[in-house]
Amino acid sequence: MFSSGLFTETFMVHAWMGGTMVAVLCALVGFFVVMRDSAFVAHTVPQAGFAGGAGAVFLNVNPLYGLSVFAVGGALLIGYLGTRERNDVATALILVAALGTGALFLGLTNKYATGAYALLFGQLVGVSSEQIVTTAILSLICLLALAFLYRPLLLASVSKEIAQSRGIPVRWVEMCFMVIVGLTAAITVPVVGALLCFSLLIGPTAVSILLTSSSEKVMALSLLFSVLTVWLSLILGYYSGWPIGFFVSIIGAILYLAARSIKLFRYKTRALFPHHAR
Amino acid sequence: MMDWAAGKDDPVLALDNISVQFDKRCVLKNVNIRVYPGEFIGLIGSNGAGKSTLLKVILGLLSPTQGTVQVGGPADGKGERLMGYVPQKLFLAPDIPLRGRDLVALGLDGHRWGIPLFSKERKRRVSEILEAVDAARYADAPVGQLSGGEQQRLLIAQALLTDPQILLLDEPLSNLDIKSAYEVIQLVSRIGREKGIAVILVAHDMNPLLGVMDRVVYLADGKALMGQIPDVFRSDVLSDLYGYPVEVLNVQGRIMVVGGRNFENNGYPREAICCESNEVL
Amino acid sequence: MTADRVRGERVKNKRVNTNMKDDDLSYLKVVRKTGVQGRRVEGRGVLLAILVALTSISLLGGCGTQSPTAKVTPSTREKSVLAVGAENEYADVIRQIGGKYVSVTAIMSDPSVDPHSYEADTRDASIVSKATLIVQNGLGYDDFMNKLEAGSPHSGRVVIDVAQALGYSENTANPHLWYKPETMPKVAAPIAKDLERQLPSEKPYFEDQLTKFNDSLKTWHDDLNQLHKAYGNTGVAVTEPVADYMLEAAQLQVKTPWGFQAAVMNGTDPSPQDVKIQQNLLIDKQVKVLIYNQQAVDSATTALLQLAKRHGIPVVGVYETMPPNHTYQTWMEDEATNLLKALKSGVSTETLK
Amino acid sequence: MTRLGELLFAPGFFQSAEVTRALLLGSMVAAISGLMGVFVVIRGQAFIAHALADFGGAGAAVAFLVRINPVWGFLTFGVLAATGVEFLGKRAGERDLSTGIVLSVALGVESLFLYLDTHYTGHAGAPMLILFGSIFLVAPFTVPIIMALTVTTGVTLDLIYRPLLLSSIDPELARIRGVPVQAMSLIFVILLSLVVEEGSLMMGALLSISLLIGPAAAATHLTHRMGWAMLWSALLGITAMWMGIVLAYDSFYWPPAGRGWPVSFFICVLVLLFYLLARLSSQRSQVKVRVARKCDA
Repeated sequence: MFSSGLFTETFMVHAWMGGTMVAVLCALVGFFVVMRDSAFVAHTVPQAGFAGGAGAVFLNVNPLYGLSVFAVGGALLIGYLGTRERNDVATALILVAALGTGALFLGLTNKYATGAYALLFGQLVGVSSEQIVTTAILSLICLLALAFLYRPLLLASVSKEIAQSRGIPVRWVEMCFMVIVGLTAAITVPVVGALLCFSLLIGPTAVSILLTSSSEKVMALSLLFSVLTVWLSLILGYYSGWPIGFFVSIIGAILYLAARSIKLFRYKTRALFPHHAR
Repeated sequence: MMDWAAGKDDPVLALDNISVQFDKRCVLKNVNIRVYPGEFIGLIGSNGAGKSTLLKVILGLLSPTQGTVQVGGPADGKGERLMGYVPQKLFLAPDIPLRGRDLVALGLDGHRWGIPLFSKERKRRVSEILEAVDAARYADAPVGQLSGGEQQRLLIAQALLTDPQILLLDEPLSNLDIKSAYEVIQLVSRIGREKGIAVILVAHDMNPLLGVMDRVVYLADGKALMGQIPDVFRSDVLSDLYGYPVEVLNVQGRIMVVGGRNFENNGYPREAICCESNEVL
Repeated sequence: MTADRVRGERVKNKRVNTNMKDDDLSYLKVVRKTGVQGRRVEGRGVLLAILVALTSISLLGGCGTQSPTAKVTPSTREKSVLAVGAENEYADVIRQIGGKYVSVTAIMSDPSVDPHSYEADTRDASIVSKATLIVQNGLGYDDFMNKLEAGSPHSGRVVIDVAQALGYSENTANPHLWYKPETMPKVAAPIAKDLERQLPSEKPYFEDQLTKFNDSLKTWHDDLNQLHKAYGNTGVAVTEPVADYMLEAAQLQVKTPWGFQAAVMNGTDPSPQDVKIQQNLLIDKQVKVLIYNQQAVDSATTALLQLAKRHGIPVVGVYETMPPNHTYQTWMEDEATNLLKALKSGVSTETLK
Repeated sequence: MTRLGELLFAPGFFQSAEVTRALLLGSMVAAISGLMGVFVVIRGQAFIAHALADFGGAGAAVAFLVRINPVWGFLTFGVLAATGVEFLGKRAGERDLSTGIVLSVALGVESLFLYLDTHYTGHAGAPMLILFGSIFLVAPFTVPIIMALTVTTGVTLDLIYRPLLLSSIDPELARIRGVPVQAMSLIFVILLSLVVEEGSLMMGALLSISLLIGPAAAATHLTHRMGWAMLWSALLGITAMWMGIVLAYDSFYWPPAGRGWPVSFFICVLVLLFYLLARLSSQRSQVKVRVARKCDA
């Protein structure tokens, strides 16, 4: 069914590993991103990494360090500045400021610096084995931290007041979550790029919440969708030679539309039998 | 109504001489409140009277400038654990991935670190409490799509699962229609009585509470008065509290609190609270 | 685990086979990660346990049946070396040296590609993973090649990094090295060397081709000499530093400030002072020709082109990668000729046919 | 006096034609962005505003492939995507997520078309360059487009001002009063996409967004009256634009000498600064709570 290179070529093996890890991480972090209505943050944080990359090129250090510093720093700043109501404004301004700083670094660099742009795209077919190891370790750390924060974070996302009244250090929990988002971006962007990082954070959970409302099921479903999306994209990308990013976002969109129509259908049946629906 | 003071020497909540000052403005002045197990207390006051500040003090989210707060027995330091809190309203997107059941379960262990482990006990307690608040019907629907009254019930169930000695409800009635408001009050008072939980219910309108309240805390201008309804709603007492003449009128079996001096203000009283009651005071 | 160990052993065997005299290649960046992968996997076994679980399915599919990298050893492919040029001009040079004995792929391939936003796809990765000879520019111009190579480590692969081969430091500002007349001979020689290593029996052929290639550059060099003699020190304006090395070789004077060139190259906003200088170059006719990057036309470039036309200054479009229907030599010759035409008779040439 | 002038404005500032033009066009874009921005902020649509710029990038990539002027790609895609977001996310809570979905599709399409561009035509790269743009080097043909767009959006905004305001603040009330809230919302998003694409075209998506959101966000902290907020916002936007241009001009003589610092950087940072200052000035009440906590300890 599949030509053998799909699973045996070293770069494809690396792509499967890296892609799967990133898909798992993004699906779980994405659950909370959607829960907290932070789609914009998920878009911003990976992009803020660009400025870090540009800065690293300017200072002649490893772009990955720049990326990590700016992604985590940007996430923390958003967490610090953003209140619940005006979160989007703070996020937008942080994004703009980060990109502006990127422009400065690019502008001051004398040499060819478009490697900073390359950071935004990532290279799923160019993942080294060292990168696999770092990705694995950092993903594990992120997932453990997320598991540790799980219940308080969930409660704080539902109602800050209740969480505070229960003695949860809400501010601290939220900041930790922002660090997790920043780290996720720093892990994911070099593997699949800023665009896919964003798609994977938002897409699978957005699809899942249309199908079920139980937290656990949403998480399980989005994990499934996320991993499936990446795998399918890898297969399609391998045979067509088209960019994997395109497939990930298009599969995400198709899943989303499908889920929406399922929901619409269910809604109509529910209207006919109102008491059996739930 | 139950006899609130009989045989219960230890208050479950004691506020002594609480004052809160922001800059130079006094928001609360020497407030003294004692709440005993099983009581239903209405915390009544108009906007700006200091209700939310008092609430924050009780919850331990705000330390008062002066005075002491004691929750539970005298030696118990873990105030917040003994307090079930029901916020005014949830601000949730309609598609938030959370069922009513999940929300209620957070009452059980939402403050603990780590992932919840599946246990039958946990499931049983959640189902039990959902039955108790009569919310089992919509427990599997997304929280964001429920009505205000339905959300309110879930929040109450959530708060009850913390095994509180005090249930604190912040203006639960302000977003509800008359029928839901009535149901929520009945529910809370029934559960409070059954389990011996003290209920503090914040409201700016005391009408719906009159049948179930044991005592009332009346807040005006940062000052608080606590007592039974006939003791508080007296012209001399309230005049003293407001610092200007107020009259409590009994019109056809109803109580009206009418601001005295300001009748010249277009013929309307500046502040009037109209109380309805079956009891003749 | 098994699969990796098997691969590690095979890799070791292969090193014995391909062990060659490479003393004179010592100035090249020769990537030969022999056996490294096998050892690393064993060393970090604990850390990788999770990953192995994740990918066991995919590995199972492959380890028993087929060996991933053995497919393209020279002996199994009828004396054909699989080679990759990161940019198509380098691929073209490999093709010219290797002739029928190489199968060359350009990653940034025909017709033309802008490297600014290049993202490699699975086919590129697949080809890189199999190639035994790779030529890439370096200087951050084709960073994706490093990633692709790291993504599929390969023992017998020789990577010629042109910038390193020519001894440029990492801080070299202008990465468009192939416009420098002396670059390609210095690239062609190691290519020939490596091909000889891989196919020792065809050594005379490769040497012959190398000589032919070096000789064929003469026309272009002559054109540049002609430019130098007739128009040495003539002022020219550019948008990007694409063809700067060629202009320098002809001793034309690039009057555009470097700040402007770098800003356009990196896609940031040029400073107003630089813009003013650049525009005045055209308005006051301080330059005889405007040379622009045909492949990355943005609004800033458009504005300059219109200005140049208004003031009767000819424009010459140059290409960042080799245009279709050209070889490296004809491409360079054509651009030099176009430049000459523009200087001589004020004729604009925007595209190469 | 002259020396002070020279200190503030590096030599040649006022003689430079490109600076003059940048100031003029920039002020125009800053003003219209500032006015629109207030609505963006009170409607909580910063994410859409930002996403619109990215949609434009996808449009430009398509335009390159079919070889039409990228301006049209920009505008068409912006308007199309805006409409898509509007239809997908009808309720406020859904809007962020549906913006995200549409954005991710747009970016995916962009990456496909970039790929096709690079494989089938010689012209790519420009979509990347659109992030920063060059305000000092505006292609002459864009000037009339920018003017026309500014006038169009300005006039339309003026026409729908009151119903738009009402439906932004209280959609329920607006519906009762007979305002077609859905239509308002759609018209606004289309207007927004025009403003964003116009700004992106002239000086890059980055500056367009920062001028749209920053000054307006600062203005809403300074005053609670709509008219004043719009005035403040436009003024702050123009100020940031002017200061940014002056600084960018002067920075040519800063280290490393001969490399002007990009104007995008200055304007973005200034806008953030304005926002933070405005926030600080209106944040007294939160400081009070902290004081109260201290008293007890």
